[in-house]
Amino acid sequence: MPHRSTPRAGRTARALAAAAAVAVAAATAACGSRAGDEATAAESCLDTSGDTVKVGALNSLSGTMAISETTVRDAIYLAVDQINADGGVLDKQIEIVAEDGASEPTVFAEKSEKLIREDCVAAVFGGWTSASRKAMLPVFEDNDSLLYYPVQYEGLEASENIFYSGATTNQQIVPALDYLAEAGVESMYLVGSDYVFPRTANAVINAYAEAHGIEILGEDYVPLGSTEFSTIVQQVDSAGADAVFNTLNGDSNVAFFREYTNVGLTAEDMPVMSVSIAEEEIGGIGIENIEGQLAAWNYYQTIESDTNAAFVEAFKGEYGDDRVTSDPMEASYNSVHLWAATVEKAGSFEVDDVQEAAGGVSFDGPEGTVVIDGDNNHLSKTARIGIIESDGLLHTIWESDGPIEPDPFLEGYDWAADLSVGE
Amino acid sequence: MRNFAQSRLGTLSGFAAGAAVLFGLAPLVLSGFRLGLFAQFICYAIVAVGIGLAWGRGGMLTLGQGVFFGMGAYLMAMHLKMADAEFRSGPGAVPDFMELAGIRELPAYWVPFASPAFTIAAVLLLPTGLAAALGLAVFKRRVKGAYFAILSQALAGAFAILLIGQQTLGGFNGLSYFRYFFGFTLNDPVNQRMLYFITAAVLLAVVALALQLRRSRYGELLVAVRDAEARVRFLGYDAANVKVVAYAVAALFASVAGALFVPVVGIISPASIGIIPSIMFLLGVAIGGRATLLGPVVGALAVAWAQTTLSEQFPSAWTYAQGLLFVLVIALLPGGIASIPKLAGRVRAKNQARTLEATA
Amino acid sequence: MNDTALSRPAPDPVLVCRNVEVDFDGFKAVAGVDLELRRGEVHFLIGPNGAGKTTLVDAVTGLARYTGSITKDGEELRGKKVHRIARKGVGRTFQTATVFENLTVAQNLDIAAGASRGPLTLLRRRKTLPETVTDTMKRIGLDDAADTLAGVLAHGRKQWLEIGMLLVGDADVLLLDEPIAGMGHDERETTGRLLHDIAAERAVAVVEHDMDFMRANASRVTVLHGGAVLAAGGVDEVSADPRVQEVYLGTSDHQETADAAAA
Amino acid sequence: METIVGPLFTGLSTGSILLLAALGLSLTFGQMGVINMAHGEFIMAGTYTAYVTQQIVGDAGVSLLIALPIGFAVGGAMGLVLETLLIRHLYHRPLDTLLATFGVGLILQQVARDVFGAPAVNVTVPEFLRGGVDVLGTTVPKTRLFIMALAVVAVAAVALVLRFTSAGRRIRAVVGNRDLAEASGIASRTVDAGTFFIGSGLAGVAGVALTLIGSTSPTTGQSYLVDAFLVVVAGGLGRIKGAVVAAVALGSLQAVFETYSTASLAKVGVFVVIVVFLQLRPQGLFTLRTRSLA
Repeated sequence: MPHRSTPRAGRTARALAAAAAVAVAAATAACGSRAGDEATAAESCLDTSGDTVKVGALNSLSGTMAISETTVRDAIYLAVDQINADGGVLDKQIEIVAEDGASEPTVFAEKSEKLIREDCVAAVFGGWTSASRKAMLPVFEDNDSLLYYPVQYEGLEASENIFYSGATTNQQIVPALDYLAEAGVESMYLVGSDYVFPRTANAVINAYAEAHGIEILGEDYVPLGSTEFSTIVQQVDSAGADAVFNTLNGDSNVAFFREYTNVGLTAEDMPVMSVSIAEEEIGGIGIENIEGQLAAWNYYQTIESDTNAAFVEAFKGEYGDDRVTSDPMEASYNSVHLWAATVEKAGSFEVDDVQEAAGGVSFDGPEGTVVIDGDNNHLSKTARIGIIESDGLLHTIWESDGPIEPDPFLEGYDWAADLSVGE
Repeated sequence: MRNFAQSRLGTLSGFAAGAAVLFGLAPLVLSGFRLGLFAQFICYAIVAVGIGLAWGRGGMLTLGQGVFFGMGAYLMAMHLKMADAEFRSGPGAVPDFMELAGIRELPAYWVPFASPAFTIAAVLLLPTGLAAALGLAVFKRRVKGAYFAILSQALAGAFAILLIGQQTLGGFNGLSYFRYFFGFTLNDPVNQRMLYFITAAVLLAVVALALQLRRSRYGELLVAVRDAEARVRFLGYDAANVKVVAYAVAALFASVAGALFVPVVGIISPASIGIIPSIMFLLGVAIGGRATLLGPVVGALAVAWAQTTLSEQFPSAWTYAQGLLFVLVIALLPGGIASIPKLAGRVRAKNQARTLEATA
Repeated sequence: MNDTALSRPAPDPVLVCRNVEVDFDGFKAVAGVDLELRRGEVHFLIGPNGAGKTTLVDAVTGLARYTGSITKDGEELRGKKVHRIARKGVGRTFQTATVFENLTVAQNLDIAAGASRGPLTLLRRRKTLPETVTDTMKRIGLDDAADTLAGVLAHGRKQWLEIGMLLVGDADVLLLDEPIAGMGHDERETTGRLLHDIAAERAVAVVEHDMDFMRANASRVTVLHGGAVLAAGGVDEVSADPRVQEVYLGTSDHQETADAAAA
Repeated sequence: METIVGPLFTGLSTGSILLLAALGLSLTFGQMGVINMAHGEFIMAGTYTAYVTQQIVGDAGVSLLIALPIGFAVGGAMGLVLETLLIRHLYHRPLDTLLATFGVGLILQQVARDVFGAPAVNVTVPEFLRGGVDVLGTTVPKTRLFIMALAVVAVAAVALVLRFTSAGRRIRAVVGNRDLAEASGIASRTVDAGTFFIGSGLAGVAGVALTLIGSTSPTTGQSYLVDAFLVVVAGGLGRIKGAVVAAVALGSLQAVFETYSTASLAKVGVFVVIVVFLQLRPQGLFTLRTRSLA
């Protein structure tokens, strides 16, 4: 019983403390490299001796991001199946090792490390949020492996170990602004979810607006997932801007557009330009609430070309007629093909060889031809403004004159000089 | 057996066995990657020990441990970012993510975190102090039970939202991309192993501290407050103070775990500390046995392991499993796994009694 | 202290209530009660359900807010926190014995004895049991149960343990709320003896329904009715009061029959 | 904002949404001291009820009116099942109930995900609720007026039931003093089940109404839950009056904060105010003062 058997309690605790101290000391004594030493990247365990080669697919299958990321996963599988049917890469069949990122950056970091170090994959496809990409970046750099990231993002990044197949700011935000300016918009209201992409995008927009004489009448952020837009929509309404630039994410869009329609605002008197609403989201918002509004992407399901027709047909054939295709899906589909093309060009799966060969590799994707820019590992892409029509799909109403070279740090734009220090 | 377990010899041999597993067996059988993963799980286990103390022994349902975990993590992450910046561009340099966000001036509150000593002191004191202040405010007014649970949950929610809005703390993306830990490069496997050893040693130390608290007079008093707070007050104790201590110690453990989590995992973001992650900390504690010393540790490790292993094969099934575990363990096995031997003993005794009756 | 205890018939009161009123949203649960408790006396508070007995105890111990004045040894208690009042030596038990069921008898008493311990003592383990704890265990007849979990004690023994907890805590005003509820005959007698034993150097107030127990053990009786004092004095004096017979003693038969039926 | 009408209206509107979400919670919390973390998922069930009804009926207006009672029945039935199968058995462990019902919430979310898919589905707003009404220069959406009216009706209905029906009197008796109520022959178990049915039914109604302004997805309920809890905590246990005042107060507070800072900071501000408020009134705005061991 406790009160009898505890006379030497203090001594036990001291003994334990001493033991712990010794353990720490012992551990510390056996230390590796210190700051300034030559970095020792772990050796890749990639094994290409068999007739298959492994790649990783790392997407959130659970949690809040599963909605979006499962569609990307479908596109990755479709591309891999197509390549395998065509004889594989360097005559090897691609084998996918799938992992769940669970919508959590830490899980992305953990699973990417597992894919690289345990499964010895040649490359990983996936990620969606910037938070997940930021979490994975050091893992890919430390282990010298490759990530193909398929989503438009806020730019300001260029890693040798990441290939960015979605748009950077100058291929989405800037063209959208150009379009609005051309259409005569002189004032804007900015609404976004409170995280990095909207804040960075709005910083770009503010700089652009200042340089182009557009007045920003308000800038509001709501917590991710927030569905209370009464105050904000009232403020938008009374501000009376020419257009709204919307960087809201997920379910917030549903609540925002419902409130917007309900106070009687329409696309005619105050159009909303959205950069995170793709084909899948339109259904949940309700076409009656969003018809006539604008979006900026590089790809729409309605693009008229043989490649796209084939892509859409293949996708629907695989996953069902009720499914739609969207920009991130297309970008991830492209990224698999780009990786395969790069490997073929390099004649090797080794990371160094792939990095070396990547510059200039191109692929005829559903959005048109995309080319890897060897300087920053982004793609040159065509920008498109789409309008939401009653069929629930986006239709191109404007597109850039050919593909735009990627400029993740906006170095080619004078008005953006103050935005970031860059590299 | 009970006596052996509670004797000094029993305690020491228990710790020796724990140390043998953590320092001997685990590094031997686990690959570098798995060992790093194990270190991450151990961080969760350290949080769990604190929850076991506050919830299991003290009856305070702390639904907001993510706040203290997050504080410890962010404090450490700030130091690591400062150290990186200093190494790259000299003292007073702005961390890389701020440069990208266009922040040229180092915010004043970042400056002291250049000092490792200050950082460690902050990790140990700030969350503990916040918990003590909050605990005093809440417990002195006898806000307890469900009210306390909801408040602590709302705190986690508010804290996460607040962090997301802080551009100087990386916003939604959080802080990541750490290169050095107190001068050692983090991507060196030898140093990663060292980090694991430190984490494991901290777990042992935390368990030892919790053990001492449990067996002390304070530990008895804490149980007394849990079971009959009014009685304790009518005996002349300020029950609020008793609770504050356990709450603050739980916060301390969570903070230390967070501080270790950052170099081990390489990222901290608001996603790891909001309402849901905070509740998830409790799952392992409940499964292992909230009122026991080692139950929370075992439970937390088991849940983390199961999540990693099962979620990749059956992502949707894992959510069902999580939900079911909450329901079944809480409803049918409130004592957790730790109570199974006792239950089995009772069943056996009952069977024996029945046999005796039958033969009589 | 012994002097005052022995100098009967009227030693100075230890605890004095003057015009105490407790108001629950307009309902006066206690309406202007005066009460004095003296060392050496076992003072019974009786009255029908809702008479305000327990509420009065709540007021004294700082749980219920009241107007008026309650002093102990001349010091005003009103506005003090529950644990401060307890530290002043005012102890109470509850209608249902409240002990720490997951701790042993010895641990229960050790906690009760330690309200003034400093943090360092608290953070160390208990090496030996304080003498007051071992003495008190004998006094309340639980010396054979030191290592028994309080939760498994028989009902009566829990009540004794709770009284014992007040004793080790050095309370000199004991407010006992129905200490013999649910006890058998022998246990009642033991409890009666215990009350007189501890009342030797303390003031003891007992809230009780059981009239036989009251008659056998009371030094003084206060009858409450509707929140006010109906009568006060010695047992015979109060029993003879016709108002008391009307409102309370008349019903006590029912109460006892009900108790017997339940047992 | 030029006028006071905007924030005032928003406060009332946000408040009425909070109230709808919190009303049922306040009933069950007050009566049984039980925190039902699955309450948010009952709201979510209400939103999907509206969706399914609309798929079957077609006409948005008719389906909304039908969906309200169906939502009540669906939410109520789920509550009843939860009470009977789980909560009843955890009666003396309110904190454990919180965790167990959180588990139930997780499961229900995943069920919704597996049945209806993860993306949000669309519930069309009926024609007569589209657009806004001009009030003193501010456009007030009709959907929000409808929700305000619904909140008033729901509160009135609950108050009437509690005051004038025998079931309501029994509920109040159990809330006031469970032991006494049991002693006077009230079957508190039956009353518990009844309260849970009504409380969860209200969650279903709230869900149906919220489709007018918010999204219908598996995580819909979650976003309302924490705020609803805060309303109950600030309002005081088991007091409908408290829930009403607290909901409107928190809604207005949120609206005012949001007008002058950001929506994110408003959330944090509301939390701080509640902690400070509980310092002053630990038991919430309105409490039943009874003799008890606080």
